[in-house]
Amino acid sequence: MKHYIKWLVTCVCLWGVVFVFPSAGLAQNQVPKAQLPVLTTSAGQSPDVNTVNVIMEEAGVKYDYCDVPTVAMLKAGVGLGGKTSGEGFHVEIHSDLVKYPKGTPYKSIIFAIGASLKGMGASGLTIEDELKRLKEVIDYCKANKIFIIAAHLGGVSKRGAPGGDNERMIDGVAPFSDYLVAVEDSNKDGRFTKIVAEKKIPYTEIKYALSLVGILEKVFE
Amino acid sequence: MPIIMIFYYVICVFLAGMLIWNFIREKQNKEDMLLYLIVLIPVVLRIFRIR
Amino acid sequence: MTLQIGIILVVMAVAYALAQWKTLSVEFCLLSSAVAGGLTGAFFNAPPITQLARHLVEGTFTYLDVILVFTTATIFMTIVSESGGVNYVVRGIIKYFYNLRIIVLFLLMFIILIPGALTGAGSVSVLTVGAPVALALGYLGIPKKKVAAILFIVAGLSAAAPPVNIWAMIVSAGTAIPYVGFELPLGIPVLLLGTFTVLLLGWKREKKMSIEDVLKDMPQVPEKMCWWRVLLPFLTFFGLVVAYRIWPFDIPILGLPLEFAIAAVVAFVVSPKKINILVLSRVTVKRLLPLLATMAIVGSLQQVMTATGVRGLLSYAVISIPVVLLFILLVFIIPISEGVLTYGGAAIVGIPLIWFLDSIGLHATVAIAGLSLLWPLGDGLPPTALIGRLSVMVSEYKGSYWSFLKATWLPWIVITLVGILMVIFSARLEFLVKWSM
Amino acid sequence: MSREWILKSIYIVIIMFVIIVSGIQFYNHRHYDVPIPAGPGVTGVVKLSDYNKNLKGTIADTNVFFMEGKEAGGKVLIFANTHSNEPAAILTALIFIENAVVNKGTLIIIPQFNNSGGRNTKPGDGYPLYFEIPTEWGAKKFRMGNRNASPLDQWPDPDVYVHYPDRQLLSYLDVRNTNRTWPGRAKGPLMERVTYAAMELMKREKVDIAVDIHGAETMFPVTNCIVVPEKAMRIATMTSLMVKAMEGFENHVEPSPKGFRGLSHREIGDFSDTMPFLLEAPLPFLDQPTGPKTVDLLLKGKDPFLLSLSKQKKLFVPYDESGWPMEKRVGQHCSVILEILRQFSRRASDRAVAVGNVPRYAEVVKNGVGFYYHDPEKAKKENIYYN
Repeated sequence: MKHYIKWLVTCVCLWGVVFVFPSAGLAQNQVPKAQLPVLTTSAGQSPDVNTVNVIMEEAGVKYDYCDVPTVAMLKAGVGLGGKTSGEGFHVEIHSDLVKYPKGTPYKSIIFAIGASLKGMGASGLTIEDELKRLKEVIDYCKANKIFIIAAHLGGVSKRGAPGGDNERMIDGVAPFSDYLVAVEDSNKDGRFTKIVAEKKIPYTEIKYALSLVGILEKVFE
Repeated sequence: MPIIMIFYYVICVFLAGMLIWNFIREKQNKEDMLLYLIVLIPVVLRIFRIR
Repeated sequence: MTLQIGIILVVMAVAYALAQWKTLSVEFCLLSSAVAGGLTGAFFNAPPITQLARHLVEGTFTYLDVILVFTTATIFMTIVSESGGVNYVVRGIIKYFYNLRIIVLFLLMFIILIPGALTGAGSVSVLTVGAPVALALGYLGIPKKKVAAILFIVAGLSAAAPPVNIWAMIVSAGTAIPYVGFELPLGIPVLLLGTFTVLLLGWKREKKMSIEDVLKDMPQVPEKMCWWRVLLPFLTFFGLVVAYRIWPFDIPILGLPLEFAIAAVVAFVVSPKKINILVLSRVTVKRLLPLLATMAIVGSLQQVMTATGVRGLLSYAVISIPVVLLFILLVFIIPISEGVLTYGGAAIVGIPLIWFLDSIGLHATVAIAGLSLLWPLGDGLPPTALIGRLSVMVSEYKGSYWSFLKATWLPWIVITLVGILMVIFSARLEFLVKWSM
Repeated sequence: MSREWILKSIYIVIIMFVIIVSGIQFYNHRHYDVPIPAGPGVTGVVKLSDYNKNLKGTIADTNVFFMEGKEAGGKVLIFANTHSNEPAAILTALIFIENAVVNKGTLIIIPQFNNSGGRNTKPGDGYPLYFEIPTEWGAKKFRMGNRNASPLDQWPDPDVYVHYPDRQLLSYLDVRNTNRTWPGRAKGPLMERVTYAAMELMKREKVDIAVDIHGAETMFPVTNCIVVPEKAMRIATMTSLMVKAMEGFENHVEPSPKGFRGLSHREIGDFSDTMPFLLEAPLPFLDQPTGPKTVDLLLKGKDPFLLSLSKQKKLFVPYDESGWPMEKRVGQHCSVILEILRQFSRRASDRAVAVGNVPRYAEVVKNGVGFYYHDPEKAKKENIYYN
């Protein structure tokens, strides 16, 4: 009996984390709406993109994923032009192919911001390569009205001194996003608050990365 | 015990023998006398399968 | 706590200095330091006094396998030497290549590089092939001081050379990095630096003798000695080492001491001269005593330093140095850590250092390769001076140890520069790792 | 007696004294067994050698506790002390063995995976031989062990270890490291036999999840995390998100590198249908730059040098004056394991595993680890197992 009570409490708490905490943030800041199909990707090749993917699954949002997509792949739309995973290169296609057949242009893209020297090394990229690639992808998205969501979920470990790898990734993506989400720990110095104020970007700050589940459910409702 | 390991104990016994022989023969050098025994410590404990 | 550890460190240093002042041997100085450090630590209950004997004894096990390698390798080589094999080889090299200096120097360099490269121990190089190579270099008109210097530097490089580099293995195992991709980052610098060293120190012929005079001057070899009698024991040893690489899952692990022991038995059997193996072994162990005792006592010292926190304090001091200064100080830190603790230095300084360097974007494998060019230099530094002392011993150089060490200054600086630059530019040299795999 | 022999006799007496004193301590340490009272969930105890007869009669053979639930479901293997110098592992395993009630599925627990390594300490590293965990009925004494097996049980080492079957070269030390010898061989070196037996166990018992519990230095980038291959990534990520949100502690996910062979999180996934998870909790005791290697450091994880390095941002975990006490490490392991089981069960309801009566992080931190251990004196003799 004790066991079941414990789980009941756990489930109630989980519900609170997923739905109530983010809603508190949203009271001041309405969640914008984005459309499918959506591509998830990394800005800096840290494992945080796995977190975004898992959150997408939890939120029940179908997505395609590529850690290092090029403009050509983005142009190819859903299915990413039939590319398959290889060394230092990952592709997953989960989009609803009935609703969005292969080749359908993406309407949204989610960047998980966070630099990992190891991750970039595994993909054969330097920081400069990664920033150049991101700029090209972002330029394409802007030109083709693809909705850009940027998420910084790594907290303090994915922040650093000005000019550091993580900060350059933030500069490369966050100011160009159409919607920015960051966990509380990532924004301790107000870095993201400043960016969104300057650029007038809708912003949600969450206590835990898990809260992104509820947000993404709303964004892609 | 695997046969290779037995050979290692034989090597240890051989080394211990040489150290003891040298220790007994050493007449002059007081430092060397002690050094033979110090080197002997791990060899003896290994031979007796203590460490 | 820093004060407590500081006191222990001072007591250890004073004990070492006092022992040295009393003109005790290096081994006794190290032992005094370990015991004094342990007793002072016990005063602070770190470690408890009841555990002190156990710590001192446990430490002696740190390098037990190295002790066995030293013993069996030296007995093996002494048998080959006693049988006349060493003189036979040297005579052959001089006879055929005396006037082709570059070839002879290259040949001798490779002869020193191979045993150390295969076993990971430069001392094995000196112990197995050091004597004949020293003789040959002597006949080429190179003074003993420079012969000892060549042996020391090239034997050190042999330990760093692939396929087996013990420093790299200790750091790889400690930092959870596979021991792969080291062939080119280690092989290329070792070959270049080895060539540079033998040419620099060995090119000048300081004493000119005609080949006839040299051959007349050389010790005679037993009549029945022939090439297969020399070659067979070495082929047995290298055959066993290589066999495990080729068929690792079909043959049992023999380990270096047994491989040397088997080769020694072969050398004994094929020797044209009757050898009293027991007396030979006893004399060899007597000759090796300073080295064996150093290995046992350095283990104890390392254990006491860890149990008392001294090791941690030193490690902390190194890690706390700002990056730029660290790169400069590595030039001293790495060889000194080896000089004091032999392989222990790789664990204490190497492991946290590599994690740190990795976190600032340097390439771990290349950085380990760069550092492991510096570690063997420490094998010439007191108190332990493992390879340095052996090099002086087999080359029969009678001058002071420092005068020998001074003769190594230029290769020392060049090796240091190459090592440090490899660490600093490790990320750009990553291709060497990729090409190795 | 000549002067020479008087001196020699003095030397002999000193050395004999040192050998005997330390020899007795080494012998007692190697032969000390930790009593484990089997809890209500334990339904059977077998030996690892039942899965590889080549382990029979060797010191590497070890107990395997089976805890079968009332309802059929999935199977989970938890193994601790792969590295016996990372003791939060065995402490966590014992909490499960002594307390867990399995409602669905089966738990299989090996508390002392590298039994040879658990009876040996690391020369040169100044470990204490034992540590004690305070409980309500007195102190429970454990052996401090080593990362690698004892050379008394596996000797010699090769000059370089060639990993089976990939032929990747590893350090010579790793031939005795049961987190480098996976997947192992039936008749290979002793530690390969141990990992082979565990692979056999997972295959024969159709184990769904394997959890390998470890501890790691605070200066090691792969610490305070769950290391998983791709096939276990989703469950690990959800686990990490959940424990952060629900229980307030960090435990990030690290991908298992494909190019590094012999590790449980790589080989178990590649050579069986089981999903491996390797748990790392910070273990300041193992860091190089620490003060004396005392029991206190092992249990409390407080160290001034690490604190200073933390301020210099040179550690990979948050570290303050409170250190990293054992309760936090064990509590983390308990919670992470329970959460992995829950996440797995959500995804594969037919193979679900439901476990009760195991404390979570906050409870272990509040009550201490010893709170969950039972007095072997009061347990039935036939219910006590020695490891």
